[in-house]
Amino acid sequence: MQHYLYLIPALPLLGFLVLSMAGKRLSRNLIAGIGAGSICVSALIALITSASFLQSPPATGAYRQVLWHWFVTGHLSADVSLRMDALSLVFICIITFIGALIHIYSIAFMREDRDYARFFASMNLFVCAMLTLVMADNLVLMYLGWEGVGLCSYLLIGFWYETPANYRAANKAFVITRIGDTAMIIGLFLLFKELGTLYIPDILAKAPQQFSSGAHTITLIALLLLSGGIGKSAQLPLQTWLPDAMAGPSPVSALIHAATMVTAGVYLIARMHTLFELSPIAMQVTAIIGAVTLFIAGCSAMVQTDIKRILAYSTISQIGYMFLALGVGAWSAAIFHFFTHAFFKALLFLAAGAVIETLHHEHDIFKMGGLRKKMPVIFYTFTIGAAALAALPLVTAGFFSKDQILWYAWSANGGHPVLWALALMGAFITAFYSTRLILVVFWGEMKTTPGHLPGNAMTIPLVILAFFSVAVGWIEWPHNIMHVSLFSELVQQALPTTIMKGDLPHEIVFQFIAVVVSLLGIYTGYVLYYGQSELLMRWKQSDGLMNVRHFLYKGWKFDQLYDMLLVRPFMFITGINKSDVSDKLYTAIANANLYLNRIFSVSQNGSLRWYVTGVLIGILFIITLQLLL
Amino acid sequence: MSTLHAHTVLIVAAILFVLGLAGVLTRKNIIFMLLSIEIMLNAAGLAFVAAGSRWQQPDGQVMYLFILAMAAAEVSVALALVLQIQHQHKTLDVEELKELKD
Amino acid sequence: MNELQLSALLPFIVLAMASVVVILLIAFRLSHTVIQVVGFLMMCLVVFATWYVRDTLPQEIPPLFIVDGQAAVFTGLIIFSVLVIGLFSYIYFEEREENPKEYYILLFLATLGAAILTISQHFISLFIGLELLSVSLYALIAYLRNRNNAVEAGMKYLVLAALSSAFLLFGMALIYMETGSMKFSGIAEQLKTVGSTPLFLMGLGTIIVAIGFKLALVPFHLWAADVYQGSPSPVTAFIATISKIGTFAMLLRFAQSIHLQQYPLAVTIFSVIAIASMVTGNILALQQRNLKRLLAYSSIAHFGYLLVAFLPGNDAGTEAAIFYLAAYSITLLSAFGVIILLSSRQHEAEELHTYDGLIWKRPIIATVLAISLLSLAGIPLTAGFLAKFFVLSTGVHQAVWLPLIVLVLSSVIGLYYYLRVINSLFSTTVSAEAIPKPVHPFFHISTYITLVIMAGLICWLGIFPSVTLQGIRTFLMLH
Amino acid sequence: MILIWMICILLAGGIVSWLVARTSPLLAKWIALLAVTVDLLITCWLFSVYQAFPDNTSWYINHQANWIPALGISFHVAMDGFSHVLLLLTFFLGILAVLCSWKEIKEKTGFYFFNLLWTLAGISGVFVAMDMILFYFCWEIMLIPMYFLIILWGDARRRYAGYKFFIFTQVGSLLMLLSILALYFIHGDQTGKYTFDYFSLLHTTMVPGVAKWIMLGFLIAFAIKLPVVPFHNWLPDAHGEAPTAGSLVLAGLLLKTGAYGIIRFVLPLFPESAVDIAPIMILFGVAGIIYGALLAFSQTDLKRLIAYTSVSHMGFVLVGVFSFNNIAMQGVVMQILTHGLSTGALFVMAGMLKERLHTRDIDRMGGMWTSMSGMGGIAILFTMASAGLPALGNFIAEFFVLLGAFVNYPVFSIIATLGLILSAIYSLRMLQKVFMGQQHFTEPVKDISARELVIMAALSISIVALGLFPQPVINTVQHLSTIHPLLHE
Repeated sequence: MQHYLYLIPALPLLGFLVLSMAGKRLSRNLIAGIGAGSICVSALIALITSASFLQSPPATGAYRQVLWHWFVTGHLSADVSLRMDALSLVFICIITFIGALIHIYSIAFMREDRDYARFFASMNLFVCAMLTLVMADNLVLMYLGWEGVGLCSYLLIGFWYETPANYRAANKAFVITRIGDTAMIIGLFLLFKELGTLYIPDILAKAPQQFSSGAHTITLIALLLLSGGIGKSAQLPLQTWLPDAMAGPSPVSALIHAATMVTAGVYLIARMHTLFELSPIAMQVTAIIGAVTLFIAGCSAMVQTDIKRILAYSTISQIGYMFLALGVGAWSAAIFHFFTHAFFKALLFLAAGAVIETLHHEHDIFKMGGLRKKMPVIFYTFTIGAAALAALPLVTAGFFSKDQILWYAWSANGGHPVLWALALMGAFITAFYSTRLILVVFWGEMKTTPGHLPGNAMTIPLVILAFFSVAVGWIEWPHNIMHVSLFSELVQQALPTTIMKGDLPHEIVFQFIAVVVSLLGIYTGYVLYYGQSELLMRWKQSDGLMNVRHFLYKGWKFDQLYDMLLVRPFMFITGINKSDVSDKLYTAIANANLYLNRIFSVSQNGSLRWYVTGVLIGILFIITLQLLL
Repeated sequence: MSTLHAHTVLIVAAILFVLGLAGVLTRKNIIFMLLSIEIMLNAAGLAFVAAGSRWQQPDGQVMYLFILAMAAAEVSVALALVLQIQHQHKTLDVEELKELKD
Repeated sequence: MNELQLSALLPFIVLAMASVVVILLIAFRLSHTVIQVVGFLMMCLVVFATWYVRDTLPQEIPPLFIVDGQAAVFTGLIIFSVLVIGLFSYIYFEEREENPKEYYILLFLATLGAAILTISQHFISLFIGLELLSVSLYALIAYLRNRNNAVEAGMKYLVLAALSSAFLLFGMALIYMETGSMKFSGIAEQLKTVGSTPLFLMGLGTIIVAIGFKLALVPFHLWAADVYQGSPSPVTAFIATISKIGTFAMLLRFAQSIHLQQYPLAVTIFSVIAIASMVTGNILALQQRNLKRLLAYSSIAHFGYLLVAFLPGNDAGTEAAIFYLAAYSITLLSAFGVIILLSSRQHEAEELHTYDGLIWKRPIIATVLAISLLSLAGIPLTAGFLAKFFVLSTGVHQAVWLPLIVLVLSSVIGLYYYLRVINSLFSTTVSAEAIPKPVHPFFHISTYITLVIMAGLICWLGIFPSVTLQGIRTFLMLH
Repeated sequence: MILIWMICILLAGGIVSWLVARTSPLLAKWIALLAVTVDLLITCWLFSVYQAFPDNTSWYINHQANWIPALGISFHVAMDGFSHVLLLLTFFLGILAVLCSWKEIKEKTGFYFFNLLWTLAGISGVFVAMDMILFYFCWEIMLIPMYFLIILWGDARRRYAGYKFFIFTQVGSLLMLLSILALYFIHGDQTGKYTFDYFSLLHTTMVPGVAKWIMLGFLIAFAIKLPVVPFHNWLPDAHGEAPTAGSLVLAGLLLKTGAYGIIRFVLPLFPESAVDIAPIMILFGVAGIIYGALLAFSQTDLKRLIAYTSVSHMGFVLVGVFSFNNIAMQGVVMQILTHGLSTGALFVMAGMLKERLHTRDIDRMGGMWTSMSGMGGIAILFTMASAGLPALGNFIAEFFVLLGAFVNYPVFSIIATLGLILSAIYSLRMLQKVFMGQQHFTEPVKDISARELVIMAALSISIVALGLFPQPVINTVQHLSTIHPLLHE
């Protein structure tokens, strides 16, 4: 089966090539067929390959296919070669499967758009790049995919490029992630300098021999790679681009900015887990960043009014959970949360896209309302998604994955009560804003009349995603409840098992607390937005609270901070040096010559007597020299 | 003795030469400038004669003859030019001769 | 004087005869064309004579002259230049002067003067040669007395030349006073025994004034632009090439004989003069809009470059200097040839705007001018580059770094004004000035052809200098 | 011998097309195209020949003829893999330069192609000349026709740009000439054999103090051409004002002669001094990367903007060369090639935009993607190439350079890597200003034509091919590790 591995990324690439070159001349149906078809076939191949992988795992633990030798010079070599082990398998399946659903959804969603072909071309390229990222067996190729998804994200955020806000958001996303990428590539340099290879299995094998645990170099490498992950996964302090990235079409937000690309950082850290394990500091930093991010982003999500920004902040927050899990060493829990999150967040975005589309591009949730009856399919699927996000116990996938993380945040080797407390607060907040979202959008009175309702092409993917948002949780149960751990068994082929602390309280206590907290969150949301909304009214009178609200609304004012610290100085420097200071020097030399020319020209005044004086000066000069020497 | 003598003459020649130079520098009339140059030339001639006498050679005096001849030739051309200048500019003031300049 | 010595002087005798023949022809009232042709033939005769006597070289004619390989090269260069200038003169004077014939007498006399400078090894012959050159030049400059401020230029040149002659004479007198000889070799011998005295050095200094004047070196350069501008263009070409070649030949021989470069004073003076000339010449030319003045300033700088080759005082330097002079003369003559061709009876083609877009109107002439300007700027593929290359190479070998660096930097400044002229040639706005109709087709065409050949020569020298270099070397062996 | 023929074909092609243009400008274009194409085909053929014998001596073509024997100057041309790669680039971009002038040049077509071909001849001469004087000749010869290209077919400030270009490069050239002469005499005085031959001069031993000064002469010349930051000022003006093909040749080829010179001459001739000065040069390189990027960001003139990106990119060359690391050296060669292609493509694109919009001011553009979707896509490809996106050749180049430099100079390498962020910033700004936003122009703008598509497709394919299959190039220039002892590792 591994001989067909290359088809998984190659088909989307082919789709991209065809669409980008001939897109203008193809009919809309053909474009949709190529765009979505290539991904669907790719997904099919991915599923078959995975099935074969699961049935008979290869001896090496991975399928590998070398396509061609990319470059070899000295010790540095990199191949264009694909690798599929348990970890990448999860990612590949998610990318292709959810990607296929979103493509199908987009066929209808983007139908009226002028640049239909460009949309599918970019989406296909994105899938190809994302697959390259997760299938790469060396870091250079991985970086190729890494940057490739960045480019596609840029292209798709700025898809409607005529609106300034859109292309600004696109630029912002690209530049901020580039900052992380640059740190990451420096990490690559350092890795190469230390280990002399960039082939991932080699690195993982060599690193423990080369570095002692906690060595400075390995910490530095891990932190640099972490920075790359932070940039891509929109974690603190590089999280500011993601809310703005919602300028892109909703399927883009669903695929790129929720399900797949933003979790690339999670993948990177999980992939390079050996390096992180060698550096307790880097692990701690990862955990702290995750915990703080999930809290901060959650707070912002509570007060947003744009439906997509709410979801964006929630994405940041959920990836924060994953980082937290990675940081405490709960590898499979992080990947499991990625797995479940991909389904319900994609679902939420697609459903939100459908709502927005139906309400004539209305983003403000307070201008929605009462849609429960009008669009039931959307309502139910959206509710399932939101419930999963809020981690409604036992019936949603989100519960199972988040519960694990909460448990490990305390109990894993790297865990800490503070991390757990932050994660718990996050869970409360998540439940609260999920409830707020549902109540405001679907209950209450109708403020905007819905237009044309979405058709089957859009609702069927929603239904499928909704099904998975519920069902995928059941493959991995908390082991004190039921011994089903299909997922962690798979993932642990590639990732180490979580090391636990000694003498812990009963897990059931934590589960109970988690359940109570999420329910409490849901109840609070219900009280504030359905039951006792006058309480909210009273709060709105208070200036202090409104200031806090504004602060949170602006995403803790990180944008303003960066604007002041980085953007303005940069603009200032480039602004004053627009005409190139060094040019002045040369202009000055030229002017000095011209000035001298004018001075000397005065001597050519035509006066014979002055000319005679010139001769006299000459002879005097000669005599002086003679006297001096 | 003759060395001393020659050097004394040389000093006279040098004084004459400087006088001539001063004349060229100070006079505005072209004729007077030419005269001053003649003085300089003759100063050089005098120096030659003195040098010749120092070494007891006729060369110095031969040279003086050449100088005289050359001065005559030069003056003849110069006077022709002076006539033209007078004709064209109606003056012999060198300060009026400034058409050619930067 | 024996037969061999006489035959060695044959070229110079023929040259002297040329003036006499022209006088006779004028006496017989023959036409301009005849004089031109005869003059041309006479000059060819001089070349033949030089060729004829080359095997007998070197030949000393004591006490005044020495005809050696170096003299032959310089004389050859002078004769070549006068041939070209003579040809250019026809169309220039035929259009302007009712009576252009006496011009040739003066031209040949001046040439004779310059030629004598190359072979003189004695103060008297030096003086005679120089004065022959100067006095003829006074008249030549002011020849077109009614135009172009020629008289003013003539007067300026006269006063300053006479002044410099006075300095020269006084200097010579001082040296004679100290050494008791007017023959270069005699002076050298005396110096060997007695050593240099202050008076001798003073004499040397004053002689430098005269040489500096003739070569238009700073600070004796002030006349150059005015005289270049005021003179008839062929005479300007003459001053720029022949007069300077002769003077430089004289300087070279004098320096070689008395080993001038062993005196730090002389070296310092020449270094300072060279540096000053390079800088001043190039800077003065920067904004100049009159092509003749521009060439005057450029020649000031060029002779500064030349002095860099002169400074080391070795054979390589002499070779470099000769090559430089050859390249420079050819280049400058072609530039002046273009000016002459474009000048009309009414006006001299000296203002830069006359040349705007010339390449689109008269591509060949403009190309010639462009090539000669590039050569002056020292751009490869032209003779000017190799000339500069040889100068640099001499300088580098002798490690005279300061003048070299100044040379490099000032020639970069110089690029600007050459480029300005080239820009003007290639300008897209074509000058409205009418191109004069050729009055004398035959001479017009031959001038044209000469120019093309000269341009070809510039390139040929710039690409394949081997033959020329070998020739110069062979001649320099003869001493 | 074949090398001389290649140069002669260009020279002759130039003259013929000048002469022919009077009767038929179209024929002149075809002749120019033919001349360059023939050269490209010859070079490609040689490439396949060379690939068949990669283990032979690295100098697989070596031809020497007398020129000025008296001075030890010979007509010595030779080619190794490095020269070969550069020749390929020269003729490839040469063809594109002819093609992109097809419609743009309406006046004096013959003279234009004459100049273009002679510039190319000079450049290819530079890449194969193995006699210092011949090298110097070619070095200068490429300038004059280039100068004419700028002052005759350039934009409004073409004269200023022309002067600046010529004078800047000339300062360097003359200093280099002094250095060549000094080297010549030192070598001659030592061995008694006065020669300008590169291979003989390679074995010159010099007092370190002297070697430093001589090297400086070379280095300044190449630094001005490259350009290194304090000497870069000619570049934005020359690039900005030159006609499209002029900018293409300037950015794609002329700058590369500087890089070539440093690698071919400075490193092997002055191995010790080059090591001594390396940290300073790397500092200059890093400064160039950052400074160029900052300036590129603030420009509003599209061509000047691209020009400053060249300054930034050429900083990588300097960093790579002077980090004395084999990987970095391969990166430098890649950078030379890929920068030629990507920046060349951007200039061609700027030319196309100017042809349509009659402005180079990006503030007056915007929204061009709507009417020029084809060009928009290609623009993204090349701005991303310029921003160092993987899968495109520039990434390989910059990755190699930075990785190689990191081994020896980690701090400088990190600062240089920050240039990647800046390059993203200015690239995106350019893209945004030109192609995004609302369209300002009301009159319809034509999308890319077939001829333009051929140009851009050729460039796109090459840049992607170099990004995905760089190995042939790396193999061809593998021998560069022998030019300096430190590169052997």
